[in-house]
Amino acid sequence: MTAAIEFDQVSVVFPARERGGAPWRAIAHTSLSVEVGEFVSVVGPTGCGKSTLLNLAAGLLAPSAGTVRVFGQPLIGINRRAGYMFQTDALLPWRTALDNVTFGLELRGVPRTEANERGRYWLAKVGLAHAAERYPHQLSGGMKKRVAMAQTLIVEPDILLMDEPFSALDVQTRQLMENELLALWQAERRSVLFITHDLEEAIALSDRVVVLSAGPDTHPIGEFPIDLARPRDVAEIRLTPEFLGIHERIWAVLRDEVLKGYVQTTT
Amino acid sequence: MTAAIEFDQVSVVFPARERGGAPWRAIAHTSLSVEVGEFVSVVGPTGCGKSTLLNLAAGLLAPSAGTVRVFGQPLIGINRRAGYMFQTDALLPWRTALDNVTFGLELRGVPRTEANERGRYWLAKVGLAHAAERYPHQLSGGMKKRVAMAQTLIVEPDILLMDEPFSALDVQTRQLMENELLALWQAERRSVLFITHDLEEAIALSDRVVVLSAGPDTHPIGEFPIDLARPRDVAEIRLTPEFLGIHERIWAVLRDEVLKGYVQTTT
Amino acid sequence: LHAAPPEKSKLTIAVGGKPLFYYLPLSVAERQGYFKDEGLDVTITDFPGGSKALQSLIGGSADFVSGAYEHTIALQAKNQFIRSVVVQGRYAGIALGIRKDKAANFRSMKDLQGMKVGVSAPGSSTHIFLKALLAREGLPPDAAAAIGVGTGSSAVAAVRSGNVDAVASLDPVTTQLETAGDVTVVYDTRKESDQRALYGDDYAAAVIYTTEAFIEQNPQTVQAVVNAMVRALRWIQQATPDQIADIMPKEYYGGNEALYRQALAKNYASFSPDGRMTLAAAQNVHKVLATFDPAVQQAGKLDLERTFTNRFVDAALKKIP
Amino acid sequence: MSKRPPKLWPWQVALALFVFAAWWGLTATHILSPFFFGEPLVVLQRIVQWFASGSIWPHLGVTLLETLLAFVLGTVLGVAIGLWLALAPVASALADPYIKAANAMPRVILAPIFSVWFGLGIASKVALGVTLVFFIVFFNVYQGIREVSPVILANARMLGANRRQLLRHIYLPSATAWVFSSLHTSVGMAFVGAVVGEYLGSAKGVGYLILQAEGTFDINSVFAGILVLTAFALLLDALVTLTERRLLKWRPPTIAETL
Amino acid sequence: MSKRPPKLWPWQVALALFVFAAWWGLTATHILSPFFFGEPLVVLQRIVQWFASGSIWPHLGVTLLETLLAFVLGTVLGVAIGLWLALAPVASALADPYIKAANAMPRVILAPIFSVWFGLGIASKVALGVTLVFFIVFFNVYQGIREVSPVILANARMLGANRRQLLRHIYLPSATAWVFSSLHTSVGMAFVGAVVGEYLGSAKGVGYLILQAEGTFDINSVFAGILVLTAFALLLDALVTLTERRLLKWRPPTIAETL
Ligand SMILES: Nc1ncnc2c1ncn2[C@@H]1O[C@H](COP(=O)(O)OP(=O)(O)OP(=O)(O)O)[C@@H](O)[C@H]1O
Ligand SMILES: Nc1ncnc2c1ncn2[C@@H]1O[C@H](COP(=O)(O)OP(=O)(O)OP(=O)(O)O)[C@@H](O)[C@H]1O
Ligand SMILES: [Mg+2]
Ligand SMILES: [Mg+2]
Repeated sequence: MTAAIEFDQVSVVFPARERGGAPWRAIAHTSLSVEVGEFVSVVGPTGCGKSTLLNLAAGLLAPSAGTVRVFGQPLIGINRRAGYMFQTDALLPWRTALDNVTFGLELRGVPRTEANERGRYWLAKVGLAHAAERYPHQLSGGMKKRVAMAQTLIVEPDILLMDEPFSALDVQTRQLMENELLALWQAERRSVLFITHDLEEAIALSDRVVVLSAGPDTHPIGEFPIDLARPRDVAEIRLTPEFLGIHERIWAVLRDEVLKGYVQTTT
Repeated sequence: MTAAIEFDQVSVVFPARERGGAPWRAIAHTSLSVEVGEFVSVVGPTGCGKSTLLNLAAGLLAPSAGTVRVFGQPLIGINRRAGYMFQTDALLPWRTALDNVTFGLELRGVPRTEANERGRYWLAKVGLAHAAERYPHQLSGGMKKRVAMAQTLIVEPDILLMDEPFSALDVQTRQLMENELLALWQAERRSVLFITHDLEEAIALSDRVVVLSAGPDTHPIGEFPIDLARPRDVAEIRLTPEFLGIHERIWAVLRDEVLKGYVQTTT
Repeated sequence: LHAAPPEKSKLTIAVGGKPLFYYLPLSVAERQGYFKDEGLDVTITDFPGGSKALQSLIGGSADFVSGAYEHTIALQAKNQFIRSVVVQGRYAGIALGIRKDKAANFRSMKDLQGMKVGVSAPGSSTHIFLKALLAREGLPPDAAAAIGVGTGSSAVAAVRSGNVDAVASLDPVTTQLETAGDVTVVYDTRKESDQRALYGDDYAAAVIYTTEAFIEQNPQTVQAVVNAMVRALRWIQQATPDQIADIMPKEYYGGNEALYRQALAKNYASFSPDGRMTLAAAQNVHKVLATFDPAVQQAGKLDLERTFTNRFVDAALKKIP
Repeated sequence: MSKRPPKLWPWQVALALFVFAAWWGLTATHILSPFFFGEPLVVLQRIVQWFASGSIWPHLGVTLLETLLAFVLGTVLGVAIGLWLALAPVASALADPYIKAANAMPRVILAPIFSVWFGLGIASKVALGVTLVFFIVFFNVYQGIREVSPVILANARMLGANRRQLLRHIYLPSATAWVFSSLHTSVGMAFVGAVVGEYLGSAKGVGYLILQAEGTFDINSVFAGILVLTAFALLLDALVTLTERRLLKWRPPTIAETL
Repeated sequence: MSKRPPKLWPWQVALALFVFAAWWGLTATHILSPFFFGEPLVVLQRIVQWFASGSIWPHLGVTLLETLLAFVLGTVLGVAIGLWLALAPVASALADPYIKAANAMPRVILAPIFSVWFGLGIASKVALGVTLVFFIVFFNVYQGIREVSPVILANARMLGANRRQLLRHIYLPSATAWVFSSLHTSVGMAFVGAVVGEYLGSAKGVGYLILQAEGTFDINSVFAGILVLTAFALLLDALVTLTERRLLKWRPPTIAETL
């Protein structure tokens, strides 16, 4: 079976903008794949290259070396099969929350009334039914994230790329959202590449957790299959002993890496 | 003793921009104070009005009713005694990481060489010595947050206003930063008003945790003094039984509130 | 010649269309170095029209204007006192050309009614010429629509593109249009007969004028300028058109020297032989203006003697044979 | 927050009256020559006369028509070509020196060529106005497109926007502030184009009136013409501002509004 | 990423040659009348002559001086007043209609008044150029300041920036893209101002040369003058671009560079 996304010996080098500056090899010789219907999380120290990896998968950034394949086809230009929830704020400032959510539908030519109906349904799902008419600058940080989530999910892409989608949410809201995401994923077995700095979240959601090394020359230093039963409730599963066991094993690898990165950059 | 910051029956109403729209009372009749040398955390459901509260304390937003006092004086215009680390990205895009960190020093007329020296020291402290010459658009989300933290702390303000400063960092880096912040705070007994959606973080760092109700008409619904011994190590303290006890008590209040907010906004 | 040094040796002379034959004596004086001989350092500033040149004099940025005598009368009607000090041209040198395809049906000046006629600019001497023609036929001054078309290629363009039916133009536009066969000239004040028929026996076209105040304060300077101009006029009288063309800057030929020489020959007769002005000429000009200019009509009786002086010319002629 | 700035129009009227009084005072006392600066009272009288007799309308109509056409055409061309070149890097690099050269060309000199191509009627004035408006709009659209937030653009592309949709939903809204900034300058330039065009050769229009008045040293009519034109320019500008407000109602209040 | 666009200058040269050839072909075959459109070969010859004999330099020098002065003065005034009004809402609201009125005024008509105030020398041409450049820069600076990110501004204020420091460290860098966009238009306008000023009355300068050439149907010299001016305008624009690149080196690559 071909993978939904496959990184094949991929490297990314950011050229130095100043003359004389050294180029920065953010990612080096990374091979990684997300099978169809698989939920893969990526964790790693801050600044290691997780977002860069997602940009590659989205086709927004071309690798300096290696190939990215989507459903077996080498990716050239934008990845039309994927939905991408960005780490930074990417809402259209000239559209209200509702219009932001329905934007993807509008692009697909869905009639206005139907789009609005589905948009309102999604806004309610992310707990923002009351803020439909507000513009992004009138929303709080967490509200913007939730609008962005609805915006990405409403078009039901085959591949979901999510960059720290829940980091601005309080624990309770976050768990609601996580369950929402899992339900959606499970219903249609979409493929998900999920970035988080919260290891518990990664384990609770994923089929597999990939740990990246600290930069530069970031590459995977561990892959951990998560064989917890599905369907899961993200709040409950955290309390099971299997969960804690997996957590400990991954944490051992990850902690060292974070500290290594920190020491490396401080000296 | 006068408080460092005192909110006295403060309300904030955002006027409707559209004619016919209803105004939104984000904060209603809130009284709250941060004593000199005190570390107060504010938790609450996403979108409840935490950032709005901080904007009030910074003097960037004038309350619709009530008064904000800083060291006993009613606050008019900007709060010159405070440093503010924003929730959103607020780095100057035309300055490198180092120049961003030293910006406050430059404004105060600190000579270039001294400023750079102190800037590099701070960059190293937040683990970014290697990225001194990068511009903000070349930094990852977590790196930008750390630069912003160094930028705020380097000028050593009497009052620290921090809006989810560590939410974009992995657990390990986050703990390093938290300890850094505690050390700094303890050395000079600055007053801190700290916003987070991570209750554990709030407890580990603070003298007092304030829980806000869900919006609209947000107001404090609980204040919990944290009488854990100082100095603390944020990683270790989480494992003590006192910590867990406090956590449980606050969590009971907070969880209900988040769910309430969620239900309220969905229906 | 150097009776007394001029009060002001750095002078600006404004002119609306320096390369026009209308103002040729000024260029002769400049090219022959006559101003320098008088101890003057003259800057000749070129404007796109005579009225602009006049404005610069009133505004005080120019000391003299090489322009149409009509202005001295029109301005007296507005209480501005300027005086002609030397005459350059006796004839207006303006011709009325009818576009080829309209010429066949053009029987008399009455046919001008309802036509679109190009003039260099509204209010300029070409416009005055048109109004005078109309007035002579008993037509109101706006019987034909005057369209400002400039003094150069734009005038030619206006005719060729069919935007005007006729054009009242100066040389070299007239010669250009005539030789290229664009127009038929139906009235030509470069010829003495047409000139006299329209304007009367004596006339004054291009002159050098300045303000009364300037004359009062700088008589020696005025004398020096007039000396140079009279010398130029005398030189023109004894030179052939070709000799004159030879001393002109090459740029004036506009890339077609033959045409230039041909046009110059046509205009040769219009230059004043001695620079003198007569009261009869002044009255003629006034009479023409009064037929259509409301400001002149309203002003009633004007003191024409105050619009010119021969004092300097006469002094110059004493020294220059 | 909700404090409104104090009512300004009484001050503006006062300022206008003051300017007018100063003008009157300076010319009446001949500190400024009335020959050049006119007599304000006569100027007003002239304006009243023009409108009372209706004699101004044919001229004003022509000038306004030219201005509007130049404004609309120049803006449409500027936006279209600005968009095209900003989004087609090779074409842009190729065209760059030519656009800049055309921009630097003193267009007024080409008036004869314009009148060959477009005649002496409305078209040649519109053409002149278009060349003035076009470049102002063009450069701002071009820069505005390049200022589009890369993240928002990437987001729209990921959501499936094709080139046309990007244009409609991202580039245009995002460049709106740039376009309107240029439109404010353009309103003025469109009038300048029309009037200078008339000035260089025409049989009708306010520019023609002014030129004729200048030819007969009737400076009062010149000022009257300028004032009438200016009033209409303010009207057109107010329309632009109104449209701008409507299109940009999504924006956070600007600094000026919050300070 | 690091793919460079293909070398463009051969194409640009080819395009230039093509345009030239087309011009030559059309005029040589009299499809375009050489009387209005000149003969390209003669035009080139004229340019070579001018530079070989050096006769162009006094004229070119004057025109360039006027242009540079108008450009610099207009820009400085535009930036200064733009900053001031953008940051002083009351003054801005008060001045608004007057600025717009002044912008809409057909300045060319005021040329006689300029020559009263500034004489017939360089100053009056500079004044005309300044009035053209000023408004373009002004409107863009004004809008650019209003576009400053409120968060970045708040951050700087919290870090202790006073008004002057905000100007220096926030407003100016953040409005840079806006300023430069207007400067590209302004380069052209400064030249237009100088040449039109000369055209309306002067004793020297390329505009004067062109006026004389037009008066004598020497269309080839007209084109030669235009070409020479254009070449220098491109030079000045290149300087602007260079400065822009240096000042904006902090920016992420634009869309055009990444596509
Ligand atoms: N355009 C660029 N030019 C140069 N370096 C860059 C650029 N973009 C990213 N980098 C560098 O590449 C590295 C990886 O960045 P990336 O954004 O992928 O990190 P990340 O893993 O997403 O971090 P975080 O968890 O903080 O979001 C960082 O060191 C960053 O500075
Ligand atoms: N300018 C504004 N106009 C209208 N409503 C606003 C405006 N700014 C904020 N709000 C509303 O005020 C409420 C509180 O916003 P605030 O940013 O303070 O939330 P928060 O507690 O910081 O949330 P988060 O944890 O998601 O950052 C939200 O409902 C938001 O929509
Ligand atoms: Mg990232
Ligand atoms: Mg917030």
